[in-house]
Amino acid sequence: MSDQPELSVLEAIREALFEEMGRDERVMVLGMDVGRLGGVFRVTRGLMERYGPERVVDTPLAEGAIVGASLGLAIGGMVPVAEVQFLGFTHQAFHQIGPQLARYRFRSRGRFSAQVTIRAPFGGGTRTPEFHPDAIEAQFVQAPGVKIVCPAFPDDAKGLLLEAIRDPDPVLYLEPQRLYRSIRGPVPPGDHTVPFGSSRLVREGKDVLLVAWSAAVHLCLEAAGLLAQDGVEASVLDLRTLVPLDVAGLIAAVEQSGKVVVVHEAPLTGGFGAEIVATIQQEAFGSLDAPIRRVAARDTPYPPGSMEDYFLPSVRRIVAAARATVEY
Amino acid sequence: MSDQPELSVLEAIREALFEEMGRDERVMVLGMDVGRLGGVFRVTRGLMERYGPERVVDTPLAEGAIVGASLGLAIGGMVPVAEVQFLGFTHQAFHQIGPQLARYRFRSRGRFSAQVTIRAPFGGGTRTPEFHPDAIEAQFVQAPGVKIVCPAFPDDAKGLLLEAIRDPDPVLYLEPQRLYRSIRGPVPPGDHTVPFGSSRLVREGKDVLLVAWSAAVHLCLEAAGLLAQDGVEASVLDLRTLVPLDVAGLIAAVEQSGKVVVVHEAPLTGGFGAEIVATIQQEAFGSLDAPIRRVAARDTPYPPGSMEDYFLPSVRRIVAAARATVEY
Amino acid sequence: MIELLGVDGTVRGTSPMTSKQVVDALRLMLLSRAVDDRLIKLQRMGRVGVYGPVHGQEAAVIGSAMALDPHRDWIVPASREHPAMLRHGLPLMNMFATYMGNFDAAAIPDGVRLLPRQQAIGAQLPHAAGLAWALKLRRAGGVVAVYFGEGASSEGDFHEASNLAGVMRVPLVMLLINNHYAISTPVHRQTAATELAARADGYGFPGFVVDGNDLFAVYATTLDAVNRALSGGGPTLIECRTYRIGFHNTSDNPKEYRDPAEVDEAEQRDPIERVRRFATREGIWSAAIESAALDEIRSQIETAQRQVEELPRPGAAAIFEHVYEQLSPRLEQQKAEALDDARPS
Amino acid sequence: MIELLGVDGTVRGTSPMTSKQVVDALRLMLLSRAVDDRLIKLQRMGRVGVYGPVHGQEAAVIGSAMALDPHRDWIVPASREHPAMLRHGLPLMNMFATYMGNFDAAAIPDGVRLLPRQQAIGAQLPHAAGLAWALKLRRAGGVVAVYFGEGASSEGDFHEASNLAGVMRVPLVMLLINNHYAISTPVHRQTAATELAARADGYGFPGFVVDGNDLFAVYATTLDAVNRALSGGGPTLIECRTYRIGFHNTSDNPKEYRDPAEVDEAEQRDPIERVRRFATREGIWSAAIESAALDEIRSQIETAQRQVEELPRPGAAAIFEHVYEQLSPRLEQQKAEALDDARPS
Ligand SMILES: Cc1ncc(C[n+]2csc(CCOP(=O)(O)OP(=O)(O)O)c2C)c(N)n1
Ligand SMILES: Cc1ncc(C[n+]2csc(CCOP(=O)(O)OP(=O)(O)O)c2C)c(N)n1
Ligand SMILES: [Mg+2]
Ligand SMILES: [Mg+2]
Repeated sequence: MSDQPELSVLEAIREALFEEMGRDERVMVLGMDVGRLGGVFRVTRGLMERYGPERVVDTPLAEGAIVGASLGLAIGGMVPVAEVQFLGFTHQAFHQIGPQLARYRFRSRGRFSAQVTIRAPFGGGTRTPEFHPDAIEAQFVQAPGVKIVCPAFPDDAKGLLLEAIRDPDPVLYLEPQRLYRSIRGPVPPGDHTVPFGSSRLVREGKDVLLVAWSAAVHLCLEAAGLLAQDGVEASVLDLRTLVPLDVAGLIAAVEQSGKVVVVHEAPLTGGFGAEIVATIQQEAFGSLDAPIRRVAARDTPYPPGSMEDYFLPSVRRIVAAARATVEY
Repeated sequence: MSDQPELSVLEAIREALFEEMGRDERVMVLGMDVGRLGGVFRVTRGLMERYGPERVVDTPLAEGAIVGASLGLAIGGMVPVAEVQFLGFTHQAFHQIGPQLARYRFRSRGRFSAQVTIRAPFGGGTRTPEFHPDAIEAQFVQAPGVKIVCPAFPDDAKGLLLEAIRDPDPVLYLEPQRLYRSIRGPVPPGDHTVPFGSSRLVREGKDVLLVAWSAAVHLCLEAAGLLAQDGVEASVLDLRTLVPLDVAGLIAAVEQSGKVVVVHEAPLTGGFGAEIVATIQQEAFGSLDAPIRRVAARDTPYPPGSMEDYFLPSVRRIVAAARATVEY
Repeated sequence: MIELLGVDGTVRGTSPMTSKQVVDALRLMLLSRAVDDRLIKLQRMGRVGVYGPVHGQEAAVIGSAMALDPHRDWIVPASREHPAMLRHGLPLMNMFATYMGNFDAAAIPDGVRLLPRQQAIGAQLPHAAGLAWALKLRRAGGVVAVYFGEGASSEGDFHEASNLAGVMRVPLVMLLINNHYAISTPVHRQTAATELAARADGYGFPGFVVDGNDLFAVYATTLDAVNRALSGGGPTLIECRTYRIGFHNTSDNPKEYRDPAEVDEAEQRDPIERVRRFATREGIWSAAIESAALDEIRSQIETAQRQVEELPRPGAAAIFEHVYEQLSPRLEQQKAEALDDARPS
Repeated sequence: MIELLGVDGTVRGTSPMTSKQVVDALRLMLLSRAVDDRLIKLQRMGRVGVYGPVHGQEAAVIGSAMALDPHRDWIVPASREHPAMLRHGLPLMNMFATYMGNFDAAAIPDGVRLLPRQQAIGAQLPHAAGLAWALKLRRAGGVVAVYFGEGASSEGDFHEASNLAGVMRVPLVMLLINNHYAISTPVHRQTAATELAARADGYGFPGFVVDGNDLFAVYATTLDAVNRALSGGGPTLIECRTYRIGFHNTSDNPKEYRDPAEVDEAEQRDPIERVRRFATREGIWSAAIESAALDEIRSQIETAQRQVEELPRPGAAAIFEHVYEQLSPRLEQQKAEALDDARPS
């Protein structure tokens, strides 16, 4: 462990791209500003110099075409890793994701598959303008055929991205922009994959379970630290992938305490937290000792960056919800 | 009651359009084929003859422009009622709905509002091709600012549409295509509105509550009929609007029996049923005597019409889920 | 507007097609019309869901397809181009299976360079641009021919795909089948442009308008575009001006929105009749040849239809196949429930 | 390309603007540049989130805005057109509030015919088409001027809006500000078209390319378009060829992707300098006038900035305002929680 290099989330993603483009010459990267500039966050910096402008491509400003062409590229034998500049702009490509990319294997009865990864940064906490922080992952859950992946740590960022690129089905790979450079951690060098549908218990505690994904995992860890000071021991479960969902891992974690708080950055109503609650109460009804609380963003449009703290879930709200749940 | 004319759902919608265009000259209807043809389902038949081609407009084939222009029309003082030919094709306009229409009041701090109604037929049961039956209502729930309305009966079809057109905020008005002509019922003539956020208990029974919206309400009623033959008394709650959600009405109905089945035509995972479950278990945890079961479509793409019965929720599955819940 | 074959069957200059090609095209046109008739009949009998006929557009669809090499080029169809798909290698049985609701039997067979029909208007255009891009990147040779209607040309997908194809200079032939209607909407309500082909200019590649009822003009213009694409010249937009003589599909009744005189006039420019006249004059076609061809077509159709009818219908399990390469545990569970459910009680 | 005012400040023919207009334009251009400087400075101090300067594009933005009547016409901006918004009636304080994160104070005041800035590239184009359509339907008079970049011209929204505007023949002036870059992407990677204005042809209305660094050419071409629209002639597309001299925004560093020589060259064609030369030669401008103007601008900016700084910052309740006209019970509950939450513990 200790001899693994420490990387940021951003570096881990970049390393995965560098390695996989080296390993598989069908892999290509496309998107706005990903080439010469290396992307607005510089995630793809250096890729174009290394692999050339045929495989690292600056596209016109058209999200629908980026996704739609990626499907065609995959049918033609390439393995596209498309970047959408911010998840909020997948709205512009929505009709090419759920109804096209996700259904092409089904529609063609397996003749064609869409081995396409869409990378997109998302999430709040960086005071970025409208659309840029939108956490709209739940809107893709109703598009069967696509997988939804959301790492929260550097090692998972690498392992899940390599898994995504190799997955024969389309994957939405969501990058926690507030964590890009703010956390570092050991990342296994070389080939390292993390299977989809396996959650990760990142902290163990007997009193209450906090369930989250992406950047919210770190809010939960912080909350768990505060709760521990008061003698409340919280587990934190990082789902890592929403589709497929690790139902078995989730239920096993729930059964430890029978008390659950779900945390996400998207607005409360209709967020993926609702699915987590519905799944738990169906599969572990007998183990539940308190209602499952959800700590989420408010049911409003995303406000200007300077006001996002009023909107987003906070450590304080998580702590309060966990206490109320434990004391129920 | 008995002197109210019996109309089909389709006729009730048409009546509302005729009346409101007569009442308010700012109201206009736009969409593909809505004018000369009267729409692919003939919902708008006769409107163009009556109100002229300036107020009833056949547009080019571009859903994004239909919705985006409707926002501009509203800002300019018109009250557009836009038809999207099938809800599945709102995918093409997705970036103009959640991020634009829904947020314009917020973004402009109330200077501009988007008094726009988007009508779209949806739902299965008519053996229609891909996209045409897609029940993607849940994808709009994470777009705060828009309201989601889904009538299941002729009187509500009229009353909710009039309410939608007059609502100063954008409304997605979802029409149950399989009910268009298959059910009839009394419809109050003249001005008749149904407030949003008020659910309707369409059948009362003490043993179990079936919660649904749109066409699935009728599946529940059929199931309740069958259950009654076996001595199981089911209530059926028609939510009528998903956003705003009638939480108080929902909880009151849940508390009658403490046993709940939620039914919807959209795929299970991440459907609006999850939100219903999450809300109930939060607000009525103590009253629940059994896990809430969800009966929904499968987590697959919509299959060809000839195979939709394998995909959709069926009366049989609802009956089975209700029995299992009662016997829990 | 490029025109070569007159309504009277005379050709301007020499025929761009060999005699064999002309005869092949004519047979395919007749097959197309016979398929229209059969599928409309089956729909009326409740054995087909919805069907949209090719009637009137045969020259545009077949003339362009014949300029392609099925072993080298790809076709990305919209939904009214099954004669092109058949010519490119789709078995007639698979085509019948498409409309008769047997989706497994409808699949594009391995090796056939065709994408499935597209029900979302215009959505196939970015796919085609991407596929052509892949051919270029892999130096695979070949071009992609993508079909779409004048209605589709109003969608954002058309624009984004065209512009991307121009920038990447991909081997793409864009076949805009302007049949003057999108359901009930006439082309003059679809756009104020006098020529849709003029849009190519705004994407940096050539555009042409051809008489889409003229087999030779369509064929020759497409062949030029294919050759340009093969030699690295990038995309071409070809607007084929034709007319949808039939209804939009079997749920439609065009009398509700268009003047029958317009249809009568279009019938005068029937794309099959002109080829028949040309071929007859050339001595490569006759009433006797046609009658034999029609017999053969009828039997082909009978066989295809029977084959589909004899197939087992896919069951509940089929909807869980090809969702992902592998089912998740949740989908496995749903599949088990569905199989249980589908069992007679 | 339409050109009237040379780099040396000489005009081809007579000036299309009155002396007063020229002086007003020059003041606005100087204000724009001073605002750029101030907001960049405030961003560096952490008091502004992100700012995208107008630097280099002043003639395109201001020349077009000056052809509009604020009491009659509407402006639908993208995000780099605040000088046009100011000229159209947006108070400078509201503009500062936009960037300093006070969204309530940033709102477009009642009566000012402006839509808010748009962060989703291209999304404002269908809104503009719809608004122009409403003006036509209500016989309100006036036109809508919509701004967008050459990057935005690749989005589906551009296409769908243009085509709809053409069909409905709405009073719309489409101002395509081709500043040669979309973040790092140069226009030759954005499109293979040699002229973006050529796209107008494909929508059935006229398109023009103008030297976007030429105040007079932009003004005169826009005025023609406004008059055409007012007299029922429908939309016009105007491609203003200019150059983004500054960075894309304060998070960007153009040295990473473009040759400084290119920028030096663009500086030679500075849009302000030519107007200054012209006005000086005409005797309506001098160093003394400029220095007084700059003093006045500085004090305007000081005032606006101070006004914003003195405003109370919106609190938690503000995010629940203007979601809907009326809050649902669920939102009421969330609001109560949020207010509770925002209280110091
Ligand atoms: C995105 C989308 N919007 C609407 C429809 C409904 N629809 C089906 S066919 C059609 C008209 C298509 O016209 P055109 O592109 O000219 O093709 P044609 O039918 O004439 O072959 C429409 C609007 C659809 N299938 N997809
Ligand atoms: C739909 C969408 N995609 C991507 C972005 C990210 N983005 C912000 S500005 C910009 C470039 C815009 O270029 P252009 O339209 O030429 O305007 P300019 O910045 O040059 O004024 C991009 C890609 C966005 N804001 N919206
Ligand atoms: Mg057509
Ligand atoms: Mg630009």
